[in-house]
Amino acid sequence: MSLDALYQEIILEHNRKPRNFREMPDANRKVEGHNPLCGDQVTLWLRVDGDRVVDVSFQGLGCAISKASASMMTAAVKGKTVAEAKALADEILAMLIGKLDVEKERQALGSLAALSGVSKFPQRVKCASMAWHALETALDESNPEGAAPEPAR
Amino acid sequence: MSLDALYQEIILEHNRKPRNFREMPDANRKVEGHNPLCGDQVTLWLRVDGDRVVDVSFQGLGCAISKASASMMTAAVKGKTVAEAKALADEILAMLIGKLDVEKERQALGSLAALSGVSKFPQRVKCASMAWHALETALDESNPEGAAPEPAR
Amino acid sequence: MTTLKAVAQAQAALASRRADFPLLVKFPELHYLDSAATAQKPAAVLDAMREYYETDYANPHRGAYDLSARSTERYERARKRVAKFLGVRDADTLIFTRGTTESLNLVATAWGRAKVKSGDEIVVTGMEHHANFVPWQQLAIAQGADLRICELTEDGRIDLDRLRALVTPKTRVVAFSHVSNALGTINPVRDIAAVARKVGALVVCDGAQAAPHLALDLDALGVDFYAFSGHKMLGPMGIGVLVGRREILEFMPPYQMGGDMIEFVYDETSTWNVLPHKFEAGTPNVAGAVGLAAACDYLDAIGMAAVRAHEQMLLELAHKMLGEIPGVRIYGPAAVADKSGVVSFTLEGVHPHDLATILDEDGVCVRAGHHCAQPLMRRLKVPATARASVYVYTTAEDVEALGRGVERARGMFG
Amino acid sequence: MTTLKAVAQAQAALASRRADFPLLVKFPELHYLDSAATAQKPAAVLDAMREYYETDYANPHRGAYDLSARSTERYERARKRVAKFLGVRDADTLIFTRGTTESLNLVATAWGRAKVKSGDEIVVTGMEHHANFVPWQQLAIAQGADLRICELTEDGRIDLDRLRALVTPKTRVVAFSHVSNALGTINPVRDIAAVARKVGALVVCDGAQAAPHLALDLDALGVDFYAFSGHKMLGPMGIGVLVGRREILEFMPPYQMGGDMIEFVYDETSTWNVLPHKFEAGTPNVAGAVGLAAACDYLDAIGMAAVRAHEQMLLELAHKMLGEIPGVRIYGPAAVADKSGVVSFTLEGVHPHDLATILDEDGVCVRAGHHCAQPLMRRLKVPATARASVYVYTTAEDVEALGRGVERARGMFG
Ligand SMILES: Cc1ncc(COP(=O)(O)O)c(C=O)c1O
Ligand SMILES: Cc1ncc(COP(=O)(O)O)c(C=O)c1O
Ligand code: FES
Ligand code: FES
Repeated sequence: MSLDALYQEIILEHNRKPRNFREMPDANRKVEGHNPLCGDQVTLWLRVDGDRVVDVSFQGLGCAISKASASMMTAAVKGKTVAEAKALADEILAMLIGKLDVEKERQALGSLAALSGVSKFPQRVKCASMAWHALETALDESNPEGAAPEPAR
Repeated sequence: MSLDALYQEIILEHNRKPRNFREMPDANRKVEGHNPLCGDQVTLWLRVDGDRVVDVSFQGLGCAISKASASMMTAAVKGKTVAEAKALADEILAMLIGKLDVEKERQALGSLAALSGVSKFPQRVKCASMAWHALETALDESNPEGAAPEPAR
Repeated sequence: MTTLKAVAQAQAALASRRADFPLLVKFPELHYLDSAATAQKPAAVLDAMREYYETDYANPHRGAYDLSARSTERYERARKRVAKFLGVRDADTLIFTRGTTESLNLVATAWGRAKVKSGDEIVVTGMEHHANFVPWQQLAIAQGADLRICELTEDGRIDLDRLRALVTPKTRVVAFSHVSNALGTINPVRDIAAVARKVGALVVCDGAQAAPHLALDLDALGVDFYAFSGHKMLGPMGIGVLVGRREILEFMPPYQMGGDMIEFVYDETSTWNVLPHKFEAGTPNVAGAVGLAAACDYLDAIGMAAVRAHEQMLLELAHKMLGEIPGVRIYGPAAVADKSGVVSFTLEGVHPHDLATILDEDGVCVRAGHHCAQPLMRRLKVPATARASVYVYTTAEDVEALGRGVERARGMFG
Repeated sequence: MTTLKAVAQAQAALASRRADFPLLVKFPELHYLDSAATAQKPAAVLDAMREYYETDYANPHRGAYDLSARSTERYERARKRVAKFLGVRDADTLIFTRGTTESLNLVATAWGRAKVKSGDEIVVTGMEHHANFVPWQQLAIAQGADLRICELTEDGRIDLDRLRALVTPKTRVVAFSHVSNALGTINPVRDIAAVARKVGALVVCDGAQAAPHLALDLDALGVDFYAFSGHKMLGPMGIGVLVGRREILEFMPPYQMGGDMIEFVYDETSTWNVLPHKFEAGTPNVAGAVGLAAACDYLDAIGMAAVRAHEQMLLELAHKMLGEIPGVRIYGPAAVADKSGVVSFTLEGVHPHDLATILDEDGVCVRAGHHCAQPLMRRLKVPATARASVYVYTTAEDVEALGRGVERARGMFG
């Protein structure tokens, strides 16, 4: 499997300059994700207003794949409705394990398609999925983990 | 290895009619021997008078080899001095693991030579040695096990 | 005609099957009748392990490279294969261990130390192998619990009436064997499990003698834990299985601690990995798992129904031949249909060890002794029995050689 | 001249040695640098196991027939062979286990639960593998004892001054590794043992990374327990060793219970078999022991001094190559003479897992992660490192490929 498919330029670029890489003091959702295979962790903050994700940010130590995936995720999700964000997470998680027809969806995926190379590296799938799993948890209203530990403010 | 060397007629005969197969109420030594490989056990009684073994008897459940060996042992040891009995036990235990020149000692061994076939059946050595180990314990004055639990009477 | 043809076909299949077992090919005059102690190995099992070592060998789970990923994949594929063989849908509840003994110790220690308290009761049966007896006995001693032993019927079955009387609301565990290694008795697992379940007791089943011989549908069996060894079912040494109910495994503390079974290790405390890893500390025996999976392939290719039919035919023959010899006494159920794999017997006037030695001269391998079931021997009031046991490669000729040998021993000692 | 000739001879020997390893022959473009996780197998080891399965296979200890006696003999011969390799004169104090993890859990459980009481202290070091850390941590929690962690020097050694300060008359155990799997540090076993012995503490040494690489004279090492795994020293998976001091093993309660380890099993209590059987419950992994003995033969034929010299040469090369790459940081002792087998490093700006993935494309297999040593990683203040590790079959070309790959990664991420 070609390394270039995994470390596409856009991935390396997001790794170098991750978007929304900051704490969010006024978040109303905060979730910790972690990758048991390596011990790396990500913290995800969301501000959800009504049915819309108005802000997303993250921090954490991890590999290029995990950092780029989290960064691209924040950029893609910001401004989406909760339902849209959930649907996107489903789609990307399917893509990461090779269960999505990337060619057919390339238009819709946009730059997120760059993450599809991960599906050929089973040991690295968890790296890319970590942030998206954290997003799912954060968006799940029934999940107490989703609530920010300190109320916003 | 030939079975006939193991189950010599004299062994089968001792198995059928073991000598000194009885309890001994007036014993002054009593020892339990056992074979951990099979769980079989032998009880050995001795009456030692001064430096002489004046009576020996045994009981127990065991295979033909163990029974014949015990029976032949009691017959051989009765009337011997403690020192003679100890020397004999040493000799027989060496013979059972093939560490004795049986041909050279055949005269001295007498019918006990029949036990030498056991040395070719490693799984059965413990059967034949059980009674002799018990004898050693019974003759070892320093060993508290040697003393009969109920004083002679 | 059709039956005759079927018999002829079965015989041809058996002849070609024996060719799969290198040791049996190397020693054609050997009558190996100790399969309950351990089974001989088909070349397919040995080949599978070698192929793994030569093609995909690395430490699984840990590497960040392809070879290690392949090793992981071999390991998890083996787990799924064995789970399928057993009728276990949730493969992550299948834990690879070293064997039945480790599997049962795992339960008695990790579950037992956490859940059994002073005054509780633990029920085992009078026919258990030491591996399913001593861990419970020692647990009872350590926790101040009461070990209760369910007595057997005259013909060596678990007495269900006595079991019902023995199991009380204080009973925390009922541990029993699916098939007795010393008698061959097939126990009514579902009935026993129902008795235990009624009082909320844990149901632990020792399947060491069942998994190799009977078609299993573990998910439907109603037990909480099921244990067996690979080496008794054509697999390699050093690998075994414990299947547990997920809810119980998830609550239980781990057994051994080390690599792979942790999530985070802090200086003062640690957290545990998910199933099955939580119970698989250290580098796993991937080669063993691969070999066991190959054994499952081999058995499924024969078909467990055919395995059973073949063994039933051999047991019928053994009961018949031995039954005709004066002085022979067979232990356990009289009806072969109630048994699996084993004929346990004594010959009057001949100690079982002498019998085994005499049989060995004719190449007939049987085990003599207490069969790691001293509590049962006391109940049978014999110090030992001789045991002949059969498997997929056993022939009628093997059983006939046994019969001839027992006759010969009778002659020698007569 | 003579040195050049010696080098040429060593190279020729290495080339022919690689031909002994079927996996390396099958994948000539592979640069396997993860031997600290597990070692590849020479054909001789695989052959020995197969030959045992095909010639002498039966359940040992139990059968009353010749095949079983042969199997027993193979097992006990393997025990003696491994004991000789280690410099252990009393072979019955060598217990076969599943691996290092089981060996250490055995000690922490069987010895620990009996001897460690509330208020006692247990000392481990900051560089331990989870297998020699978590069992002691959990023992401390269970018994109400105090786990004390000896901190390390800047260059990744056990700080003997701190150790002396940490060990008190309340210390019951000092557990440490002979060689660190994450740093390669060779620890001064005798000095550490002396500190422990002074206060009467049990000395437990994890030899998982030492037994494969260093000539051992265990009887002279001054430790009470020594543990290692077969699979890291060319042996098969599923077999390991625990060597213990006889007086301690004899007093200790057993660990697992079942067949072979008992003497008598009564309804209410049991008595135990003699050493080594008391600690080997259940059907032993004879094939694994036979394979491990064959591995000892293989290593002794090379000579452990030659093994060490070869590895030192490779470590020198690795330190030199990696040291020249900007942004590379090597952890552990700077002098190769103080290390064995392992180079642990990071490349600035590149996560070790990315590095490993990039190296893998060139067939360079290294491990990335916490190396089952999270407490150490916290102390090093890195989440992970990359680790390259060498063994008898590793070539200079393997190490050069590593250097090239790290350069390439630097370019990609630069
Ligand atoms: C130092 C050390 N201790 C213990 C272990 C655990 O060995 P195993 O996984 O073979 O039980 C390892 C290897 O993983 C090790 O390197
Ligand atoms: C019924 C039963 N339980 C447990 C065991 C123990 O199995 P192992 O020795 O493979 O751990 C055996 C076989 O020896 C057995 O027959
Ligand atoms: S390696 Fe840890 S998240 Fe990728
Ligand atoms: S078989 Fe038990 S003493 Fe011979």
